[in-house]
Amino acid sequence: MTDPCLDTLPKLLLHNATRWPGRPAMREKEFGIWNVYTWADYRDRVREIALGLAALGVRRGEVVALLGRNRPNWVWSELAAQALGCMSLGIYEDVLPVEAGYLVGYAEAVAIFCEDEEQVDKILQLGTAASTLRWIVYHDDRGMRKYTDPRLVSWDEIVRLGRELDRVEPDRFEREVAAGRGSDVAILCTTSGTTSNPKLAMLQHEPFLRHIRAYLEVDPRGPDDEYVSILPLPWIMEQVYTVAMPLLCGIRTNFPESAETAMRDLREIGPTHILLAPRVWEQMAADVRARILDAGPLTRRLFDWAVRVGTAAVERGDRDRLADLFVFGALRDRLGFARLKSAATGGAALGPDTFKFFLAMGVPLRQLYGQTELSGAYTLQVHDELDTDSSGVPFPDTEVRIEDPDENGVGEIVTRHAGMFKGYFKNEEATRDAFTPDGWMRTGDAGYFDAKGRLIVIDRVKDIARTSTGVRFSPQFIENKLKFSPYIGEAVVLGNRRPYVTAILCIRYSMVSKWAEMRRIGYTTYQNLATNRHVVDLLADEVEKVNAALPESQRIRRFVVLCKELDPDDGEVTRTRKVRRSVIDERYAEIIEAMYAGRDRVHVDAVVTFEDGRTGRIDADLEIRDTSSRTSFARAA
Amino acid sequence: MIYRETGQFRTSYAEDQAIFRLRQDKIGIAVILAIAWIGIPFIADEYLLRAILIPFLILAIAAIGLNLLLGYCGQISLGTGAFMAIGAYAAYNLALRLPALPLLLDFLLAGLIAAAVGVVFGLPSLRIKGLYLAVATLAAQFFADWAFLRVPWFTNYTPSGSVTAPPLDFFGWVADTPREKYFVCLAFACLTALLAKNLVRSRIGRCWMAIRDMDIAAEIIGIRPMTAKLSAFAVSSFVAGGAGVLWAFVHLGSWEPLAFSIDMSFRLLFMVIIGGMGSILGSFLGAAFITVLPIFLNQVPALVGIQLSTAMVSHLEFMIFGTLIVLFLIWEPHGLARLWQIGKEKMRLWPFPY
Amino acid sequence: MLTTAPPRPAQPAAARRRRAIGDVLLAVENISLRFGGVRALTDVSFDIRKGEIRAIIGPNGAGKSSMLNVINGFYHPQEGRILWKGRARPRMRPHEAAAGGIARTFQNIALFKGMSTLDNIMTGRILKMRASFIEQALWIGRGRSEELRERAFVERILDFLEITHIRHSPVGTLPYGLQKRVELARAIAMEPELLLLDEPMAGMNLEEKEDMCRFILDVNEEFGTTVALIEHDMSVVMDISDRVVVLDYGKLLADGTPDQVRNDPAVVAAYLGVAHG
Amino acid sequence: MAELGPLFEVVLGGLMSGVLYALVALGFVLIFKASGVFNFAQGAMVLFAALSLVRLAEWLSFPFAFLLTIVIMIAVAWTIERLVLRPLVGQHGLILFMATIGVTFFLDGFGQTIWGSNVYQLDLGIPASPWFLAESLFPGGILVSPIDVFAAAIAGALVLALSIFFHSTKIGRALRAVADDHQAALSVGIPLHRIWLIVWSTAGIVALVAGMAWGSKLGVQFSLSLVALKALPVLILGGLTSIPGAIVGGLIVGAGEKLAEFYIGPSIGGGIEYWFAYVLALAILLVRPQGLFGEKIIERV
Repeated sequence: MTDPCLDTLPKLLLHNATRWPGRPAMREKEFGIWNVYTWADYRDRVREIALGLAALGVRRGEVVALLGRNRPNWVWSELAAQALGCMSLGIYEDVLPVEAGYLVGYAEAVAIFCEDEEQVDKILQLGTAASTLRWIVYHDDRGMRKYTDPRLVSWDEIVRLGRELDRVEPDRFEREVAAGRGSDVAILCTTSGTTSNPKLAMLQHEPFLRHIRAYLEVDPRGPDDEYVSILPLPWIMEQVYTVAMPLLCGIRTNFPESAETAMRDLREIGPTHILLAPRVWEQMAADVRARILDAGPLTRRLFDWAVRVGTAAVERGDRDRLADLFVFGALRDRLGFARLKSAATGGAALGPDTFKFFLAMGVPLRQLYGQTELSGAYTLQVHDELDTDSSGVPFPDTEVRIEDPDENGVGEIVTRHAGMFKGYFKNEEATRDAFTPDGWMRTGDAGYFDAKGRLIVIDRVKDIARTSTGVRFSPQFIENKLKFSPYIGEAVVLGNRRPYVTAILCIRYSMVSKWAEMRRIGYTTYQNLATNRHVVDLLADEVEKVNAALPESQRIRRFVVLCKELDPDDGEVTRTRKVRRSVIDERYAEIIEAMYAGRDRVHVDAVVTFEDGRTGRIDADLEIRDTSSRTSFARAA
Repeated sequence: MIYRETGQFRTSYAEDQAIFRLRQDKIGIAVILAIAWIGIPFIADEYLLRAILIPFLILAIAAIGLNLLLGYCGQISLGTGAFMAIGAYAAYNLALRLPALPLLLDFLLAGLIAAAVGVVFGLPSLRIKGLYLAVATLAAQFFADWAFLRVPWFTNYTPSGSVTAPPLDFFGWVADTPREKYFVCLAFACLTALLAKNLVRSRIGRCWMAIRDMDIAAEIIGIRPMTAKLSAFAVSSFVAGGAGVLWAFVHLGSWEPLAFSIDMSFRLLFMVIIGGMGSILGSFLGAAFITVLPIFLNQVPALVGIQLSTAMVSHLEFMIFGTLIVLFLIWEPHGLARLWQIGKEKMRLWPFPY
Repeated sequence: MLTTAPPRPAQPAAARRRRAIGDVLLAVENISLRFGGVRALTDVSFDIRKGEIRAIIGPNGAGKSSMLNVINGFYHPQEGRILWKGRARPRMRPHEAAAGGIARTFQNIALFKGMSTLDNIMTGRILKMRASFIEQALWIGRGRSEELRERAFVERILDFLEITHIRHSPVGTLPYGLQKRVELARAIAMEPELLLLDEPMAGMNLEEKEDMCRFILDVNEEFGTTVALIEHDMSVVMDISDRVVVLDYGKLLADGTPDQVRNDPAVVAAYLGVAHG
Repeated sequence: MAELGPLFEVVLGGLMSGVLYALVALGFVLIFKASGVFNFAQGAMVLFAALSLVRLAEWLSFPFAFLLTIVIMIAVAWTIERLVLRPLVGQHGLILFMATIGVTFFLDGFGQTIWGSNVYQLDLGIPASPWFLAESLFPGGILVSPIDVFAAAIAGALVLALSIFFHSTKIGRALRAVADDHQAALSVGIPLHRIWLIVWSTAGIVALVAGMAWGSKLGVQFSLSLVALKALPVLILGGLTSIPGAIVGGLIVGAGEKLAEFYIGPSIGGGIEYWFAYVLALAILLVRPQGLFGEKIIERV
């Protein structure tokens, strides 16, 4: 079992700092170069901030919130709070003030670390909603001169307080860390559930770490490996990859300079391990194909040949040496994947076509599956077995069961492992509902085990749709297929309790605008492009391609191209871009009715939220198109 | 294809400001230096050394000198041949009249004298620009031609005006075989390239490029146009003077003023334009091209069987140079260096186009 | 959500004024400037105080740019003088004005097309570099240390103006808005006491204008740089400037706070184009 | 009075050769005034024209050879405009200047490839023996070669024709507009490329005339193209954009050179006429950067 004195994250930090003081733990690209922080630096920064918080009167068991983009000081602040026995609460950086207000109020956070003026602005707007907040610590002091709120504390100020306290009580930090117990709650992690207000899952130190150790058994990594942190830190999987794993195995974490230069910075590092969301993989695949489209004819033909040969090889379970030598070797280097040992995708299902595309390219991609409440992922595809549609095999410490399976074994997935969450913060009732009577956690996903014992996740249980004619289909599965097309940015498949399957599509603006320019099609705004007849024709062809790969009964009969993007600020998708079907059904009911009423036009009047939270309106006439299978269905019916 | 840049990150500004940042480039330059220092001397025969490599290296040095002035500072000069002549005769007279001085000191002083003269002829560039400046540098060319022909003191009163260089002994080591002369030239070429590259990427280089791109904008950020232009003239003439010394002492052995006539100035101008204005590598590429072309013109027709008289070859040479100048100015004003850069960029990006 | 959000109103100048305005930094006394027969400026006098944002406005051809060129040393006035920190300034060349702490940007961008963004801004640092010729040639001593020190300084400015992502791209390929920002970065890199901006927001869209306003305000607040800017967009002038000079046909029409100037009848007449006498 | 004789003779000789420089300089001014291009290849055109005329005159009657050479020069002008200038419209002056250096070398090589490169005598039927003027004033009179007088006459006629052409005709005004800004002229609808063709052809003909004058004086040989280099100081003195300036500049250089050679030359080794013109031009440049007659270059900031 784990060494008793290493049962909390801060203790691991101290242990590593003594074991590898000079070895680099983190790097951040800032001002044009990569600044290196060794394990000793990591510990010293955490020590200063922890003692600073203590000097400010933050006590054990209170909640400290963190709001900002992925930077080393984010992780230091988290560890500092945990060192004092507090609970850390990560808030997504692009959150609207009202959402931040709810989280801080609900969690009764006493202190919050804000990255810069923009985040401080959001908190100061809350007024009474954030009454429990005693301190607001800001890191970047640019433009802070004009704020006079007494709760504001600059980063240098808190460090000064920390150093002062360190002088007065030299052993205070070690004492606080030692006081920490494995059972203390370390992290309050927001569940990216698709319901309205997110719940906070309580993750305790020791169980959380024990589960991550199991993860490392299945997907090992060491102190010489490199990881680049791209996905938002409040997400459970980023907490696992960027906070927990380095403490356990010493892997080095690298923070890019900015969101725009993230992929370029990733290439400079050449990571051995990365974790990206399906949306990022899909965008990258579309970007690769778009740039190849612009390359010379010879390169294009060579690339198409390589993809064809590579995909065929992947289906056979191995890799094509020749394609690798001529094309994919160079391609991996250009994307920064040359040194990848294992790349993970999680948070939502990744379409099999995108999956095969990257496997063919030689990227060791593996699907994860898990929930926030279960300390993140708990199933992973086995490395050497190349399968593109399963979520792999459960970890050694995890048991997975299918609850009341139907005729072909499909039912709700329930899971249990020792590293589970303690429950939802201040929400006993929700905690009880989450568990089955015998203590297994309901995941709310439908799936089944295939012959080789691999878990196949189909869709959310309540999203498994059944048409009025009894045809069962998974909207997410079809949506992923639609999103593989470079021109479709987002798709919502409908059909539950309806006669047939239909879809609402959103164009992928970057690709479609380039496609329009190449054909001299004039357009002005997103809305103007999305409602253009030629664009709708283009998407019609894409839908036909997807329909060809679907069983007859599940084919999309009718679709419409929406005049705006689905956006988290409008609540239509979660922060990690998972579709909120209830919101879509309610907000675009008019469109759905029009489609099923057989009309070919519909007027839509949608509300749009801008970056700073103020709203505007869009109204447009949308064309509803039939696909070829619609006519055949009509004939059959 | 060969460029694998994944995993090359820099943790300090020193690394980021290095001349060769990419590992592949570091390997590339190491290989080139190895070939130059170890490979060529032992496999190249005497003809190759004497007829191609030594003139190429010396002309490359002179081309770097002109490139600093024309490519980096934007001041045209048709008088580089004159500054080479001044360097050569200054070194000759120093060696003759002050034999105590070590040869290297003669080279250095010769370069400084050429630099001083360069500044004098650079003075007009302060008030006049572009084309008028070309005239001022032409004046230098004709003045030097005349001086070394008509003022016997320079040529130590020899009747024909031709003089012979003293033996090349650098502190005892005498370079007389073609291979040793090759090493001397190579050493100076590498040194000049390094110094020029360092100048160009530090303050003075940026001042020159500012003057070249937009002298009004340069003035408002504190650059004194006078010092910037004169420093460019001085450095350019110093390097040209040094090249002149090498051309006379190492390549020719004995020479008369005609060796540094206006033809030399035009050939250097071609090297900089075809090679690539504003690029140290361009100076080497240009020098190689202009040195090899005439030899190529002599050999190839013979192989193909057409017998060309030497006069015809020189006419052809003129025509080809003329055509190439026009072609490069239209098609790629930054010359071979830019083509090299585009090729390298393609290799770094393949299979992507951008 | 839509990409172009409606503009957020910048806080009114008075409310955000944190930095105290000091005494007179530059005084322009009875300046008259003529090109042959053309009378560009006639008897113009006004002053610019330390730490303030001074706007110079007026219809086209009112002599605004000429005024800037006189302060900057490009044009030498026939009459009148300029006092810099109280002392009369001799006939100054632009590079002497630069050394004296006056930086400027141009209406139509004056960038070095042959260089990258980083090199352009590093060129702004040459007054701060003392390395001798030999040190630069051999890349030793100050030749090397100054390069690295200035590179770090310039990186802070790149971060300050949020143009770190175009650090190595040649300026010729940048869009108009970014080129303006690089020129501003180069001027700031000189750590000037007085920054002359010649229509910094000309030809910019709404979002770029808002960014540029923010940057000018930040430069004034964070570095304490006095700013004199020529601008046509009245809403910008009224928002960010402390005092305004109005020129018309080369003569001083009005001088005062934005509100005073806004309701000054002479200014309204000049702008609404009432026929002149 | 007597010792003034040689002075007059030297000055008159200088003025005469100055006229020949002016003839070459005219070609430069013509092209610069109309297209803003400092045509370094003017010297090569002079050589090429003279060479063509001489060689053609060998097996054709002289007037016919003269006409054919004019046609050839127009063809040369057309090629230069079409292949070199059109792609470089709007480029920086330095780039165009270097392009003309390329053209110079091409013309030299091409000319000598076709017409051979040895020296040919050009006989224009002008009596070779020198005339003697004003014997009464000076003993033995002043020696003047008829060729110089002939050249001076032609130069005078050409200057008159060109200045009228530039100032009063429609095309002349268009030429001046073109010189200021290629793109602006194009946008206004001035047929830039046709205008350039006219200008370069005229310059070709001026080059022919200059070639004839020089050829008959020195013989047609390669060094003729180096004469062009001597025309540069003339341009500097006269200013790049004024035709009268070219003539006056030529005269000053011609006279100055001969005087300097005559008086200062012997004391410092002789042959200074080669560079004296440049030093003279530079001295004036430092005082008046735009030359004696050129327009003041105003740098609009």
